[in-house]
Amino acid sequence: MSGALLYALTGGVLFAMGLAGMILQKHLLRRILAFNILGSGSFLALIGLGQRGGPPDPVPQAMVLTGIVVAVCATALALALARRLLSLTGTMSLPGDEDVTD
Amino acid sequence: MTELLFDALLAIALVWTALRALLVPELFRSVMLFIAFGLLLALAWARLDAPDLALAEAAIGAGLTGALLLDAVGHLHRIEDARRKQENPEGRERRGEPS
Amino acid sequence: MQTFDAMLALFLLANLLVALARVMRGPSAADRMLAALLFGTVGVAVLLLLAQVQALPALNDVALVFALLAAITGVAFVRRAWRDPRSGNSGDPDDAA
Amino acid sequence: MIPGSIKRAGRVLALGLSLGLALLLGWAMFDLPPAEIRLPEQVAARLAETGVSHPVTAVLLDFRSYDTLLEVGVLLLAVIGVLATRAEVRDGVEPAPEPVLLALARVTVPLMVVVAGYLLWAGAHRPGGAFQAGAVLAASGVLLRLAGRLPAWATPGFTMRLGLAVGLLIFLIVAAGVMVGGVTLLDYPSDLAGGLILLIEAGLAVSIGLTLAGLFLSAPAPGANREDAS
Amino acid sequence: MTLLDWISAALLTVGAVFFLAGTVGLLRFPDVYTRLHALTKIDNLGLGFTVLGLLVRVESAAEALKLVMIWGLALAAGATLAYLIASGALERKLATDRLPGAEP
Repeated sequence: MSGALLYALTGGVLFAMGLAGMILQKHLLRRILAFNILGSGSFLALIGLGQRGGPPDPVPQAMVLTGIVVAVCATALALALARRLLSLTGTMSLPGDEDVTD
Repeated sequence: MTELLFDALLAIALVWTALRALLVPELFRSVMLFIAFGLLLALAWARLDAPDLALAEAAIGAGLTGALLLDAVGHLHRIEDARRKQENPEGRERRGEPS
Repeated sequence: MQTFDAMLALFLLANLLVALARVMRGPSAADRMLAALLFGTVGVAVLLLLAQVQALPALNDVALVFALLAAITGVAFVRRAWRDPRSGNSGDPDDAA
Repeated sequence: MIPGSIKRAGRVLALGLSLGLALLLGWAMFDLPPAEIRLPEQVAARLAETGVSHPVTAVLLDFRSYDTLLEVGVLLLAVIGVLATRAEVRDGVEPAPEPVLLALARVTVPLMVVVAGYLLWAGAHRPGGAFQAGAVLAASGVLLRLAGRLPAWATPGFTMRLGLAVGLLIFLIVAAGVMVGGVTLLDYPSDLAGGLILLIEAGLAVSIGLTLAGLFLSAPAPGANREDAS
Repeated sequence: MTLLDWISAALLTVGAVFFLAGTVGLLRFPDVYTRLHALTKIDNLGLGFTVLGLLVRVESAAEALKLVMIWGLALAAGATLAYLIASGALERKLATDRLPGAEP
């Protein structure tokens, strides 16, 4: 098994973990963390699969580079929205889940 | 051989930090573990011959995501503290609450 | 020489992972932060060694960016996220040493 | 209200499905045949037409420049969203910065700008480029903010708005310009490609830096925070 | 292996030993203040030896400058953070009972 495939498999595991976290966590900040882990997992899978036994592939690298920057913007926007929700409703969870702040 | 061992250790560490970041009870610890996860991910990009990604991950993980998340955690802490003070003006201590 | 560098990099990575125990154990928020800062210094060394192992000089640039921005997380912690026990509840397990 | 037992069953189901997904992904990756199209070779074959010698930059700003154009739009939307959702608060006063912190900022911020410039220049022929340069620039903004040297961004002024948009504007002007010249959208003429890419990258680095910094700067300082009283 | 290779290997090994000492310190020292020493002094020394070990091998002046700059920046970051965290911990009265001069 080559190193690249190992990272791709890790990416798959991280993706599934992030997905489970996004479904199961109540706290919005934790959901944002789970979303980031999910994203990192898919990036790892893309790059790892592109690198199997060959020269480094620039196309997935460019795609993931844009992905990383978009992910940080999405994180910041999500944090701003969560903060707004907190100041309006006093809770850090979505309607339907039990209230949490900290 | 050594390099494969390095990859395996790094992969285990990535999964472990991510898992703990999702599972630990305290928010602050989970953010700390996530920051560690980001730095390990930069090492993974380096191993995957993708220095462009390692650069971006290092700059964004160390310079931005960490600051954003820590700021959000601090904001939550301050609100929590203000609320406790309101409920509990004499400042009686409540020990052992998870944060 | 490359095998030697790779072994050193592996050793330093193992060091990093052992330091993760401090993130888990705490006890105070500052202790957890210290372990995360360790990732900065040791990470730089690992990147410098990987640049030699993989013959990829661009990784030196990554190490430079790492070192340049290493302080920001710590400063953000001190200035924004470090709970002051005087303003809140002093019984918080995160801040009790 | 949903009863607890159903909730618990739902959680177990979600966990089980995620585990199944992980296994499925792993199995698919193990069995994946090697790709029939060799992208690295195709990129290498046409690298000379782009005017840059680093393949990742070539893909980002020439072969797939359409994606990058849209991505800059997404970044702009994100920062607009962040600015729009922030509550009506006065900026709090950052606690007075320690002199040591100011000294650190004084040493590292100029270096960050230099390193950003270096990464921007390096992008044409080795790893680096507008995204990395922008991220380093943004980090310098974050450090200055933490040292109490930058105000929060309640409403960015005209210069700031121009700075945020300049990357997208230059990109669009170049895109429209080459269309007027008779080629399809973003298909630069080969002899100009290198210069155009550098121009776009410089604009992008400024915009990305301001955008990413703005994401942090739009959060009010902890000091006198009216939001906190809710 | 040439003489330079040996020197480089020796310096890198010394650096790794310092890193090990720093990690052990971070795990074994009793409070924040002592752990700060492990992190910001010993580890920066380890990085210094690593940089020295690699400096022996560099081929261009620009690379050498980059390496030295990396160490300088790590030192500046370490010094600043050591001060900020130590003074913050004192302000928050973290484990001050073990400091010299404290009431028993």
